[in-house]
Amino acid sequence: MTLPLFFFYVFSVIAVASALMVIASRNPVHSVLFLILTFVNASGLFMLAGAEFLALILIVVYVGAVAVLFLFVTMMLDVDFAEMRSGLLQYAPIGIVVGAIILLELLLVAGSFALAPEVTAIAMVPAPDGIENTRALGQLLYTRYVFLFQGAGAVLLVAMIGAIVLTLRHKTGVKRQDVFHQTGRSRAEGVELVKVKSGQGL
Amino acid sequence: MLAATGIGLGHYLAVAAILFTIGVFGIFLNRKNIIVILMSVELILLAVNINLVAFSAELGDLAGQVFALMILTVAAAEAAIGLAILVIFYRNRGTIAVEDVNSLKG
Amino acid sequence: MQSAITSSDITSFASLAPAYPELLLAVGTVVLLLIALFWKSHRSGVIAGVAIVLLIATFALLVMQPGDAVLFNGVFIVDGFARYMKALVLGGAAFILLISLSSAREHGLDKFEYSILILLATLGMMVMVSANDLMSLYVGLELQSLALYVVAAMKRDDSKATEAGLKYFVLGALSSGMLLYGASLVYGFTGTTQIDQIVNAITAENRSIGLIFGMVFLLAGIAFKISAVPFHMWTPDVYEGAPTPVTAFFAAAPKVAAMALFVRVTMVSFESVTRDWQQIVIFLSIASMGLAAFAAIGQNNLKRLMAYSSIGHVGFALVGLSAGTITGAEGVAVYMAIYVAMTVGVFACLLSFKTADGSPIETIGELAGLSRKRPFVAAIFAILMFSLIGLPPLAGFFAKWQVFLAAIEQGLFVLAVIGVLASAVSAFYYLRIVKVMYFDEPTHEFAAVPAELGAVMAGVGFVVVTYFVTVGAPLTAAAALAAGSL
Amino acid sequence: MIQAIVFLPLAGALIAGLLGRIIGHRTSEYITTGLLIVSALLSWVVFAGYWFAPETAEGAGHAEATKVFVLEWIHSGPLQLDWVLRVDTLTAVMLVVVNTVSSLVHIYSIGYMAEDPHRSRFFAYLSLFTFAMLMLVTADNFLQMFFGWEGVGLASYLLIGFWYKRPAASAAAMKAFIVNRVGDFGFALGIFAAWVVLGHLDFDGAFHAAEGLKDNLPVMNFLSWQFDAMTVVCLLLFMGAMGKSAQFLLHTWLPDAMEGPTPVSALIHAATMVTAGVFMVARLSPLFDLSATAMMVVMVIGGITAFFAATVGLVQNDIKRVIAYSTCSQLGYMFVALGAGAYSVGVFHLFTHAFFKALLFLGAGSVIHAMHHEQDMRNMGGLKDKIPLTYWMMIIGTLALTGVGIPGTPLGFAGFFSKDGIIEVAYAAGESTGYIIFWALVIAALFTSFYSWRLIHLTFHGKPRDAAHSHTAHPDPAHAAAETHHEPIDDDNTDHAHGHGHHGSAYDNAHESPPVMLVPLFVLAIGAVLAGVVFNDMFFGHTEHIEHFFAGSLVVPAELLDAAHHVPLWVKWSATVAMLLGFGAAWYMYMVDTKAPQRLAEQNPGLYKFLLNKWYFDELYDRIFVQPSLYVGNALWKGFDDWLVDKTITEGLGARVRDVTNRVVKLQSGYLYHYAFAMLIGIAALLTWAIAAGGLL
Amino acid sequence: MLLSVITFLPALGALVLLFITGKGEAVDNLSRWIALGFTVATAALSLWLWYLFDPTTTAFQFVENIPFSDSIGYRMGVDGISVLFIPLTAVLMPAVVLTSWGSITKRVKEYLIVFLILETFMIGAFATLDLAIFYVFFEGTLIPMFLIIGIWGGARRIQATYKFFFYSFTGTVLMLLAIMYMYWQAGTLDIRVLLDFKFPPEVQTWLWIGFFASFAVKMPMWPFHRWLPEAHVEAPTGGSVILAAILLKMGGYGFIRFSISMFPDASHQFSTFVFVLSIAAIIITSLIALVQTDIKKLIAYSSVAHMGFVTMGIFTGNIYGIHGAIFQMISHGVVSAALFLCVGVVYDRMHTREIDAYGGFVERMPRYAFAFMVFTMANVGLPGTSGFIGEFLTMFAVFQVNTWVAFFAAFGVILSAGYALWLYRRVIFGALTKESLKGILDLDAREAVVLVPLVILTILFGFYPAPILDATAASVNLVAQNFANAIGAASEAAVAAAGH
Repeated sequence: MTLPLFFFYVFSVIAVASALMVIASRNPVHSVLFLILTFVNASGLFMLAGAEFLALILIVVYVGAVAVLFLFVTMMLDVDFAEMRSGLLQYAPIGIVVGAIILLELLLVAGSFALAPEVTAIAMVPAPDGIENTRALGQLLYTRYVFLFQGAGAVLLVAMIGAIVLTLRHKTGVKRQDVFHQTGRSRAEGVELVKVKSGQGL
Repeated sequence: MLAATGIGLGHYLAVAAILFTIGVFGIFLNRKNIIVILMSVELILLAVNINLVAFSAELGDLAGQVFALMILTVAAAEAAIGLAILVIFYRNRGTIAVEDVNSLKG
Repeated sequence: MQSAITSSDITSFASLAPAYPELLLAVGTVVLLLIALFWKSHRSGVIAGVAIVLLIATFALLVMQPGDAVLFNGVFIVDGFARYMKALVLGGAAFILLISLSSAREHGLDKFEYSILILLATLGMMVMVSANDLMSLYVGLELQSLALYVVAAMKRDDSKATEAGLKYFVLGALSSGMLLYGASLVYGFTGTTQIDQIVNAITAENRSIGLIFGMVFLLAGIAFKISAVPFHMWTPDVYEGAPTPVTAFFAAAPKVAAMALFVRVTMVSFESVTRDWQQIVIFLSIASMGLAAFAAIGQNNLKRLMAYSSIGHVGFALVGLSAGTITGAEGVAVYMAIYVAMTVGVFACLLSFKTADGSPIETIGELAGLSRKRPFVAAIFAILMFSLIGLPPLAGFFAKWQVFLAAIEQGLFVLAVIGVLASAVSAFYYLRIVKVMYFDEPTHEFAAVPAELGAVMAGVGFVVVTYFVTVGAPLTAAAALAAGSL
Repeated sequence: MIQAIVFLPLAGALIAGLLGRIIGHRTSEYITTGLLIVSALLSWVVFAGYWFAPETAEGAGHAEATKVFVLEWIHSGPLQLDWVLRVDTLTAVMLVVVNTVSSLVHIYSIGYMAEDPHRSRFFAYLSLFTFAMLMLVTADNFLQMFFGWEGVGLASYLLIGFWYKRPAASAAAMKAFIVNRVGDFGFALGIFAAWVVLGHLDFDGAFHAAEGLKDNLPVMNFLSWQFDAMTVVCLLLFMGAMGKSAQFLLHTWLPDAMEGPTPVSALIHAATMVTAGVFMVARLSPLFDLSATAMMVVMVIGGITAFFAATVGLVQNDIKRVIAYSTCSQLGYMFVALGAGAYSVGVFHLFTHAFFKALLFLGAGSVIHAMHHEQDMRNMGGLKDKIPLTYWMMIIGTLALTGVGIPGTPLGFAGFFSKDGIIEVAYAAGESTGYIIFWALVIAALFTSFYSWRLIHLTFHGKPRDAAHSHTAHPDPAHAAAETHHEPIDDDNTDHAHGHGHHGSAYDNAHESPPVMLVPLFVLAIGAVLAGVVFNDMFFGHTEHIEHFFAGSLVVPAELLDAAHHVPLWVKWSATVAMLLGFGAAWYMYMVDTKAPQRLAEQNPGLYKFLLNKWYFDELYDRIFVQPSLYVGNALWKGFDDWLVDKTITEGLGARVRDVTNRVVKLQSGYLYHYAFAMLIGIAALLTWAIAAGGLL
Repeated sequence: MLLSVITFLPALGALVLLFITGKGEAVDNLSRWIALGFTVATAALSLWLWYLFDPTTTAFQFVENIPFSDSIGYRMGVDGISVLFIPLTAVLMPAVVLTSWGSITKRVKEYLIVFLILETFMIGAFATLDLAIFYVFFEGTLIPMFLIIGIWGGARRIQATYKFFFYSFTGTVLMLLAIMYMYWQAGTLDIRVLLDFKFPPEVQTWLWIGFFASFAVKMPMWPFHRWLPEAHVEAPTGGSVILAAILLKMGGYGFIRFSISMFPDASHQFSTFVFVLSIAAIIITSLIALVQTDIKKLIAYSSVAHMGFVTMGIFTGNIYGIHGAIFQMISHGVVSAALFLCVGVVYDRMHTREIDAYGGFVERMPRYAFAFMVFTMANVGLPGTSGFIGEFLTMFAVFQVNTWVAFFAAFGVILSAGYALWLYRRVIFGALTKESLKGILDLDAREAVVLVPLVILTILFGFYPAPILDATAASVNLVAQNFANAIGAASEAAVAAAGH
């Protein structure tokens, strides 16, 4: 067994195990933490395959941002987990059978995967020699795949608009400071002159 | 080429397949919390990424990695949207239990 | 260091010409967004109006576009098929925006973001339709989907709308996962993600389990978007829960885009394994037609009914695709065009259904006696129902004619018989609406119809009734041209 | 001329029917009657042409019949049928019979129906009937004959049901039509078969073709069996004749048809329509002649009818029914003659019978008229003095019917010649069948004589019984039914019946009919007396004379006629003896020992009831045909149509659809994990299917 | 152009009516007059068409041909088979419009619009020479008829109209598939081409079944007839008239035009099957008619029985049978329409269809009784009425093919006399005892205008059927000839095959 293979097994076993824990934990906070563990190990797998940039991005983006976002939301919603009913697995047998079939079939694919005979020779964008992975990806992304890059930007724009439009709320009744309004205030707005007739009161 | 490291393509594919299945299982076996479902989706996407990276390495082709990069980006956006929807749902219902998401049916 | 692979084929603005429509829409959307943000006293209706204009401008640009092209190093294609489908998408989106103007407020859509998101979703659909690469396919799909998740849940104080958004999102994410898994397997087998290159790597002999699995996952992912059974489960719930204008949008534009994708992937990428995907498409088709026909009978909610109706129509459209021929693709193209027109009309009617005090009508029973109180709307709606059944001489018949013609050519008799029987069963629920409107006595008063809805209804009604003599021949020719370009 | 004969009655019918209410009843009556008289005179002119036809060389051969093309009718491929009026001797004879009797009946009806508020309609029907009958007898092809055939059926239906307010009348009308339809069923099939066998539907073509088949009779497949083709054709056609001529098995409508006004009975149910069957067989004699089996059947049926109807006639109490059964019986005689092959003799009896039977019916009508629409003979009696003219006319009719005459001499009433001729022919036809039928006919003659005189005695002789019988219990089980036999005459017939509720007044008020009713009786009486003597030679004389007269319009079997002329003397006398016996029995039972009939009935209750109930044919048919049809109809309607097809299959399908719907809708549970699960199952199924169907496993 | 004008003139009328606004008696009457004008004009043109029609040729006449696409074209034309159905339809429509004065009080304008559209569809179906267009018109009739029964029908109208719709629709869609298959086989849907196109026998079988599914329901043949009694009973008078007189005939027309002309081998093969069903229709439905208590239902069942003669005649494949079938259809079109109009007359006065509620009409309504008598007799098939000739010819034809069938069919003739006269007796005869009937009025001028022409036609065609028979003769000859040739060729082929 080569060293890479050894690490492959280590990473993959931990990844799979922690993935299982993601869905099996009773506490969602634990699930998020296991998810982070899975990502970290997957990052290791990426590294083993030579995809350095992706591996690091996975850590930075996923662990650093997405997973933390999950954690944040989980905590924010502050659901009382003790009251959560435990799932009634009435369909579990069928579910397991179907899942097993899928898993078996996918493993069958994994075990017997064959590439089309001639494709290895004509890679679409062959990894260039002597250029580090990050640079190669960068060159691709801003030239050949600029369209996708722009598309991804649009997706992120949508995500931004979406998140704002859905969750941002202007609470009425909350006093806010409005500098322009305050400094532009005229006398007429601030003072009301009332003429009081003598002897009649207001 | 992956084979140089002694790790076969099949290894990666197998791991990805297992992760994918776990992700799928997570979606329909989970009755407690929608956030876990979202995490399961992340697992599925991770499985895809592993696949793509493995193929990319096997084929010596960077397109797979670009694809994976796209997926990472989009998945992040997706997570943001998903959590936003989840938040407003929670505001309306006061719960995020999967079993309570069933006012629409038939 | 510039190699061939890392260079772009975009050398000037002029070379972007085939992508001008998308460019216009994207830039226009961003500009509109900025305007809306900085124009303090904006009114959402004005923004929506501008958005409609933008869509129309894009449509015009699209129609005036020069010939076919593959752009952006092969990830983007413009051919007759793409133009045809994009035209449908744009038209559908514009009309839906138009008919949702009058009822935006009551559906919580009187925000400028609504129009922006619709524009972005439309942009995503255009990217989908023009996708020539699994990556652009995915990006376009997600651009569309994410925008739609948001608009579905946009009436954020409404628990049904948020539930609809949530369901759509979760299941959509799952389907994306499937699609991607399939895409990865296909990429692994063929070494390419470019749709028109994939076919070169596949021959009937070298197909393997991995490839077929990849294809099945890929198709399942797209099937979710066109809501074909068994990937349809989100549809009724989302259609019911989402605000009606959003439902209208769901029913019209995204289906076209996804169907275009479905056709392109099957007909182009997997041409050499037609036998394999034919089986799948036939299964999806039969399941969709059958399930929709039966399930819709039990519905009382109009939007839910339309959800099942749309599932059924996807099934019928897939009958054409299952032929696996150009004729079939032509059939699908015609079907989708007629479907979009009918959907726009149906939702224009649905949006106009209000009681005299302004509360929207959601169930079939509330339509009782509509023909007495609002004969025009009732007549249009009835015509549309008959058209959805597929009765001649209405447009719906010719849609079915095209797809079944293709299926019969390929000898898919069993499918065809099941299809026509399903359409007989489906007549049941369409007729129930006609029955309620025409045969039952009115129980309450109905609100007047806003002018723009009336105009849309009249237009759609006219087209549906006179389809054969007015748009029939040109549309069929266009569809033939589109299908031929695949 | 022939057009005038045929279409004048139609014109009358149309005028009276469509314009009756405008021009008034009286005018309608005169127009129709006038037109018919013209028509009758013209037909005598035509007849005279044949009567006094000069002896020519080809007198015995096939003389060309006169044909008049009227209108194109059904042209379909080789089938070319036109409206053509054909006149030959046989037709001329029928023209005379039909138009004479019809015009007399018209005249008579002016008096008889004087009080009826719908007279113009009645006359329209009468003329319409005459037209149809004329179309029948002038037919040049099978189908035109069928037209006339059904046309007279329609007219008969309308006339029987003329008093539409009486349920019995409309029921009888319906029955007449439907029973006739049963016959027409055979007729129609016969026409089809004739086309298949002969390839022609016009008579000349068919006869010509039949001649060609004479030596080599074809065989045809009918209802999966192989039959002699001509037998099939003839028997099917004869079935039509049986229906129209009220032969045994299809006779049940005729007695009921007496519900119609009496002139109708005289015209249709005695003189003309019922003889259409006889005419048809005579007309088609070249075809029947080719099938011995068919002839045998005709003869046997005729014999049975003659006998059967005579037995039933013995005990009937309704004056018109007695005559009706008599008619039935006499028609049987005619068919025996036809069946034996002596067509001319059958036609002869038809001819004479028309006169005396019409006379009897009109006489009976006169009696009924006198008795204020009382028809039950048991309530009559002693009318001789009240209505002497009618009485004498009835006597003449009876003498003619019973065949009074001296064998071997040209002395005798009309019926004597024709009826005795038939009996002789039957004997001459020989073989066992012929002898049996001969005896049946002789016995029938006896019965005929008995019931005819019984009628006379009960009606005209003795004491009036109407008052006496009105309150005593009656042995007759059909008494209740007999009570209904009042002919209503005007709108408020119920009141009218009540007015006559006390029968005591009927006899006292009896009065002789007006001249307009009596004149036709006189004319017919002349016919009843003379028709036999004058025409005997042409119908039943020397073979050459017959052949000359008929000039090929029917087949004249020389040997048979020769044999009939040379039967033993006892045979010639047998009928006369039977007649005398019958007369004697009637005299004894109804004039001498008036208790005898009742006694006899009580001694043989079974037989009496059997006869009185007409051999229970009505009940039998009701059980066999009517009730089962209704039952089956109901069962098919409620059981098959409503329950099976509608409730079970159609609506059941709907229910199944709803079941499926409910299940499908349940699938849509609203739970996310179910949805995801469905997608998962879907993808698993698709994957498995794809690799299994794709042969990749 | 003439055919197109006749076809679309009613639709134009409907369009005109669409632009009439307002409510009230005046508007209703205006609509009625407009509709009457259009239908009468159409009728006049259709009679002119009949007059111009050249009966000596078998070619299609008044042909119009505008190809739309490679699969569908606007092709119109008539030959002897189809020409008569157009005047039949057009002539009955004014009668339907006239009934709207008495029997339709709500939504009059809509009623007329729907009927005018229906007329266009019906005429179009008979006049078109393109199979796809035929289908369009043929199935298009479902929509207006669904509305007619559903909106203006009786108490159980909804079930009735649903049944009508689903029976027809299910049958028809199967025909659609057959049509499509024919397109791929022959490369066109031009009926003229298809008539000469010889489909292989095994293909014919399936195509035949497809067409049969549609026409058998439309005719309707037993046991697919169950929708008919209900639809007839519940439909308003005009609906019943059109249903019985025209819509049923589309089935018969289809059988002649398509089934036996295009699929002779299959037709021959299935002829015994059709005969059995026809006989079942004749006998069984006649028996059922005998026991009906609802006047319209009785007539409806009798229609089924009469259509049995039509199918029987058609599938003999010989001249007489087809000729007789066409004649029977025209005649039944007139007679059944008239019978339903007669029922409508008393229904408008009494508002019941129970036979027991009637009786003794002859007393107060002699003109009505006369008309009813004529139609009853025609229904019975009395010689001298138009009803006879069709029955005669079809039985005549079938006798040459199969004597058993003729035997049973002739049996049906007896039964038809039974139920028709039984009905007449109960409705028209008898004493007028019921209080409610005492004040009933005879036909008024409008009703007389409707019924008198039908009386005249019924009798005229009975005595002088030449206008119908001559017009159709040449085409019928051709159909029968082709049928015989095809059967001959098939049996020769079979003999040859056996020889090897």
